[in-house]
Amino acid sequence: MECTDMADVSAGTFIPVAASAPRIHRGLARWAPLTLLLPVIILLLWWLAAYFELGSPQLLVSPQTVFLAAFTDPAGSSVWLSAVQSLARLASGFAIGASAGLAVGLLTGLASLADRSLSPTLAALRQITLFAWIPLLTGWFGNGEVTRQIYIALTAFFPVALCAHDAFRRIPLAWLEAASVLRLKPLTRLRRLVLPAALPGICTGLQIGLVGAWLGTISSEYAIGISDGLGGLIVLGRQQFRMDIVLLGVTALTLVGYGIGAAASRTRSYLLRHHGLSK
Amino acid sequence: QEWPEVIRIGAVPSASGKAFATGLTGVAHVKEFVEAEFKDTPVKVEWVYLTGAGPAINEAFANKQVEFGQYGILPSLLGHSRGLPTKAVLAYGGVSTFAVVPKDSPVQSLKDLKGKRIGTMLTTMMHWALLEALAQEGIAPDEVTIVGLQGLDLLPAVTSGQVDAVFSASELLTLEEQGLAKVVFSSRNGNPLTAGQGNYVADKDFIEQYPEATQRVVNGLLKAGYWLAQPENREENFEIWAKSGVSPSILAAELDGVDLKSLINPRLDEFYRGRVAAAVDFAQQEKLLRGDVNPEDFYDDRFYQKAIVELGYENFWPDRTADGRVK
Amino acid sequence: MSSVALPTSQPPLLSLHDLSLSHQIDGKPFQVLRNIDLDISNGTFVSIVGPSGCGKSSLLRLIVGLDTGFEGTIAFEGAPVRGLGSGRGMAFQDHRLFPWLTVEQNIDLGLDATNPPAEERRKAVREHIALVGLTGFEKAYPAQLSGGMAQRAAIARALVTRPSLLLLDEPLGALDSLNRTHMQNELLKIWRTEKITFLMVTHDVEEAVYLSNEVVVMGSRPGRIRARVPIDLPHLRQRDSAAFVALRKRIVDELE
Amino acid sequence: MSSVALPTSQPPLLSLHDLSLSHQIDGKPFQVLRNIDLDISNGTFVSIVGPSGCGKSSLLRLIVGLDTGFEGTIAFEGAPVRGLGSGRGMAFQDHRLFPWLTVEQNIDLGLDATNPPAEERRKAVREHIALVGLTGFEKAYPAQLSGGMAQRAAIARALVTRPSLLLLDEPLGALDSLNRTHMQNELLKIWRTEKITFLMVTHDVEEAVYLSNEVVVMGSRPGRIRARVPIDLPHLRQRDSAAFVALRKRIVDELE
Amino acid sequence: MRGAATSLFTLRGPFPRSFALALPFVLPLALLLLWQLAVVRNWVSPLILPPPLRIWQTFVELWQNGQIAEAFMISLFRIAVGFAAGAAGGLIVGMAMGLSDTFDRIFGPTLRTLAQVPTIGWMPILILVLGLSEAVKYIIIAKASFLLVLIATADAIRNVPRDQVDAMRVLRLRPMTQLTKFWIPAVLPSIVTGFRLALGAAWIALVIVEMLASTAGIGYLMVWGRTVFQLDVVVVGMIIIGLAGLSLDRVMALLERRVSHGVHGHG
Ligand SMILES: Nc1ncnc2c1ncn2[C@@H]1O[C@H](COP(=O)(O)OP(=O)(O)OP(=O)(O)O)[C@@H](O)[C@H]1O
Ligand SMILES: Nc1ncnc2c1ncn2[C@@H]1O[C@H](COP(=O)(O)OP(=O)(O)OP(=O)(O)O)[C@@H](O)[C@H]1O
Ligand SMILES: [Mg+2]
Ligand SMILES: [Mg+2]
Ligand SMILES: O=S(=O)([O-])[O-]
Repeated sequence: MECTDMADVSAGTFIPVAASAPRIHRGLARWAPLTLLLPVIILLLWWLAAYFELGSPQLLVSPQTVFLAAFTDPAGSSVWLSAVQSLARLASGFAIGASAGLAVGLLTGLASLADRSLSPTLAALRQITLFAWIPLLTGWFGNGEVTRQIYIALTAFFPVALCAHDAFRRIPLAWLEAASVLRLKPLTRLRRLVLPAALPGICTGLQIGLVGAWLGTISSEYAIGISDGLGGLIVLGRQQFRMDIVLLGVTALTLVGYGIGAAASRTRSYLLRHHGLSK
Repeated sequence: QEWPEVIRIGAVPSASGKAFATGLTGVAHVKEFVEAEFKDTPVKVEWVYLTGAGPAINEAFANKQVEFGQYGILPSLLGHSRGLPTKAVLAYGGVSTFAVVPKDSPVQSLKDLKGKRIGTMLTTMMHWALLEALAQEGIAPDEVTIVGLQGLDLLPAVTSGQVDAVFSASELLTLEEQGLAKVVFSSRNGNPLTAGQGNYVADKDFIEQYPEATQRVVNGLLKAGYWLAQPENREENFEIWAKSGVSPSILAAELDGVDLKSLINPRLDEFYRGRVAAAVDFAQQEKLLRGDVNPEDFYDDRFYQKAIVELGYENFWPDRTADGRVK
Repeated sequence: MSSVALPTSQPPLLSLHDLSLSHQIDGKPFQVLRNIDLDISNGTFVSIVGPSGCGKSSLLRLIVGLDTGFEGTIAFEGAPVRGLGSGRGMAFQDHRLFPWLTVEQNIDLGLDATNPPAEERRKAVREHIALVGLTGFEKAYPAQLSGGMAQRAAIARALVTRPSLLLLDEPLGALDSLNRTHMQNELLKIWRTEKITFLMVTHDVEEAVYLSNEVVVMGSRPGRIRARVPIDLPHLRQRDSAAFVALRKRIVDELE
Repeated sequence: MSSVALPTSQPPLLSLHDLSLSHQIDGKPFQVLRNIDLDISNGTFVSIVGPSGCGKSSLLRLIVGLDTGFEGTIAFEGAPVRGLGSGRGMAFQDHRLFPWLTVEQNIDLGLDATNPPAEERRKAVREHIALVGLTGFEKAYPAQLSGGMAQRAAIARALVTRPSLLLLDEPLGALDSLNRTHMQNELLKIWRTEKITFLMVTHDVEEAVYLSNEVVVMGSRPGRIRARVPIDLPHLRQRDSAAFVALRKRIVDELE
Repeated sequence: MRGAATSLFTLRGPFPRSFALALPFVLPLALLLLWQLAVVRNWVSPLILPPPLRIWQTFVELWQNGQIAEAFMISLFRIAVGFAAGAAGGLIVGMAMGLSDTFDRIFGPTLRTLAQVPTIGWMPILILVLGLSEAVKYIIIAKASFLLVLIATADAIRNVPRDQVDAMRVLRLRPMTQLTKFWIPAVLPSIVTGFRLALGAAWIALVIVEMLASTAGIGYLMVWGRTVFQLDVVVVGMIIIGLAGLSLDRVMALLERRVSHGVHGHG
């Protein structure tokens, strides 16, 4: 089991922000507006296609319709509330899943009895696409909020548990030896070596878990019962055949997800910097 | 007299995804007919809307999360056949079905669909109703191509021209409202066999432990049915149903000329029994059942019989034959 | 400055007798050390030189008690060594400071086992930081230090435990020649002020001659002691003096 | 053996004139090299010593043509250097063999630019493997070699291109003292048999004195040439001879 | 023998060998037992937690009547087409992005942002626009794999150590040699790792798309099981999904190890 395996945790994909490695070929690259070129072109083409009604207007809604729906349309303007509802759901589901993940990761990382007995089963269960659990989960826990919370918690649980486990297991022997030679007392060893050394790995797990849990939140709203939140909004848009609502919902979930990812990686670097773990 | 603490009634929410229902359940819920029956008791009544329709309500019964459930005959029979301790205590009436085609399609009626591709949700009440509707027009199942689609995919499938028509419940009306499609068939003004038929199902253990409570629930539901069938309540009905997301004017237009009393008929009569028997046939044909089911074992009409007499409704709703004609 | 006389009257601080060690490599036993006999007296500075892979680090690990499972005996202060214990400190070639702790906090870890009163503890840390010349860098993280400074902090962390025997595994290996010369003098100063017995592994013969009372030359396959060369020169030694160059040549010859 | 006379009559093989180099660090320009003037004659062995960070590697990168963007002129065989080109080879401090290729394949890459006939090619590879003493390890991957062997393979890869000027960036830095002495003699042998001009960066003054015709001493901040010390001793040099020790001391003094 | 230092804590004691070998099976067996017990003791209705034996019977039944094979072949075909298309596209665009900064600046940020749109977001849009064809499934699977391969490829090229690139440049290799002897072997291991992640993501996307918008394949088999209230079919579907996901991952891991072994020649 590797923590990096968990990059694919849920309905979507967690993609770490690319490292800025040295570039080999430089060209126009320094020209800043270049990055905006493609989005602008896409937006323009979309707008033109909608303007000249190249598709059915119900399907090919114009970008400004989608944008305005967030402010003027009664169904569309619920996107703000929906986002808040989804975030609240994310917060509680993630809190549950991440705590459980940390506990299990700590246990399997530190105690080999737990490791040997728990880890293989967890590794096997992880192979079942979480989405496939939904029919069974709804069967067990009903079609409502409980199941959604459990689903979100599961999406957070696996990456957090696996990364924490790995983080503990991969503490370099060199440091463990140094601690032994210094004959640190168990508590000092835990506080001064084990936890700080595992911190980056645990942070990675929390980061992947958070992004995964966001996608899990949307999936749960989409596929479990009638729900509010952005997932519910998209379902509503589909049911009412309102492409603008669907697009608005998808845009909102992408932007919020992006924000969550960025906030998580900022928090991580802040945390690690504060522990002298990066320069 | 012993009372349960709470009575939970599971129901299928409206197609628009709001936690409200149309039909009898919508009226009973909003006007609190069932609650009224328990005024003098500590019993609480809860309405539980479960998306995922039939399957979800079956799961809720298995989990002891509901005491009553309102859903299609077909899914409730499937649950019963698998060993759920459920009994049908009251019919629910018809769930209207529709067939829609793209706006510019030459198709005018079901007849024109011979040899065409029709999308519907396989192995559900809708699939079953479609076969009935086609049979009415003398079209055999192998004279059309039935394309399996999941609920939310019906709308885009027909607008993108992937199928020539789709067959399902009132959620299809959205398309007509948006001017993307036209309705070429509606069970509302046709044969009740082509409508989806539903029923209220109760947990057997509950019935046995609380017969009096069960009776009161059935009474409440019947009173709701009685209320909604009164012509003077027609407008208010539409307003109640509109809570589920469709505008009252559209409902009025859709149901123009439709007699609500015969559309929503809760009797456990011959017609109902016939529908149950037909559902068993359909399920066996589609290999949805494991082993045999005895339809007689599925319903328990004691409460209905008692209520209809007590409340003096014996002759209120028409009594129907197995093929849907009024006796 | 006068040469430090090798004290011979008292029993040796560390005494290895007939020490052998085997590792498993690819499932087959592989002899790393064979029949090592070595006595080290209190207060001396002993260096070990030898070709790469001859078992120098393995030997230090046995002495400090990180590895067990050897044959023969290791006696420290008269008692057999069975594992980690007080009195023996070690600084590794790579400094192994914990990157999330400041210099101060890292050095403070050395006091965890004995856990002296807070005031005394702060004082000890401060003094050892001064001893290795890192005053002003108390709050710095290892990443903010140069290689040589980190190495000195690691030595301070080992020293603060007040070991009677300090094991140093190529402590200056990472430094360039200028810094290296400087640190050699620092080590010498610490050794003389602290009266601690030093056992240092190095691959630089000149360094060994410059610092030690005795140089142990090891050979490889299997690791064994080839020669023990006493260095009877007064400190500070002149690297270009004839006696120095001769001793150096003698050790290099022993190595080949 | 007689000292190699410095040839002075012919024009220098490499000639640096008023060479300066700046890098951007944190957006600010940082001068790495200032006003370097250096001529290197054909067939000589020149070493560069200097403190860490004084720009030795940067200088070699400029000469081989990896980096451009300097001020001043670099002339090689009379023509200005504008980028990579034939005639100049380089071996890096870390061997930089490609881990997915065997020793043989790695060395063979050196012949890719000139692409000689297959037979000749195989012969050249075989000979160069023998030259650096790696016969028997043709099919080994870099990971299966010791540090010193990999270093030698890297030197062979640079040599096989038959450069007239071979730049060596601390080629022996990774080796322990025994292997190092051995490789110094190997380098000397190659230099003498192959008649190639060597420009070697090292941080070991003794090594520089042992090998070179001339030692260039650099200073730092910014990197500049502090002194050029001709070494007029016959090969093989005695490291403990008075002349050797004196030259060594002089260079170390220049460094401090 | 390595001593005390190798373990994090004394908690990690050594066990007798047989005990250690048996440990991994303790939890699954306990779960199975608990499961059976829950059914026998009627803690949960066997209808929503079918007993293990029932699952096995259903599996055999579905196997014998060919439903598993049929559903599995459909799923496999979908993933083969979708993954092949996505991986090929990702490889080509990723190479362009890795080699050219300009290309990266134009396409990189937009593609990376689009990568954040989850499958569940793409699906309604694609279905609304394209209808419910097989193409939608291929596109969704391809999209799930495309971006991971792309990013792995671009990063692999960009992360080739500068030092090695310098060494390559000093040797002045001819372009073809550069490609075959340097770039390909240098980036292959990371790209294969990217393929492995991408295949995992593609499998997840497949299951989702089949469960939400399909009437065939393993995902739909589960949906069907739920519709007809046979949760044993659902569990069989889950087990097949798990096993297939595991096998795909193991195969890719094997390839990954092979590539890095063959390439780097350790051992
Ligand atoms: N854990 C181990 N398992 C197997 N063999 C080992 C282990 N540790 C060391 N060895 C072997 O023991 C021998 C001695 O290693 P050691 O690290 O003690 O050498 P050294 O003299 O310190 O070398 P260097 O100067 O390169 O540090 C080597 O051949 C090495 O391969
Ligand atoms: N690409 C670069 N960008 C910015 N600064 C650089 C770059 N390369 C080198 N430098 C700076 O140039 C100076 C000289 O570096 P260089 O590597 O040439 O030193 P050196 O003499 O080889 O040192 P050492 O002996 O440690 O190898 C250093 O201060 C370094 O920080
Ligand atoms: Mg060592
Ligand atoms: Mg350098
Ligand atoms: O699932 S139904 O109740 O709609 O048949």
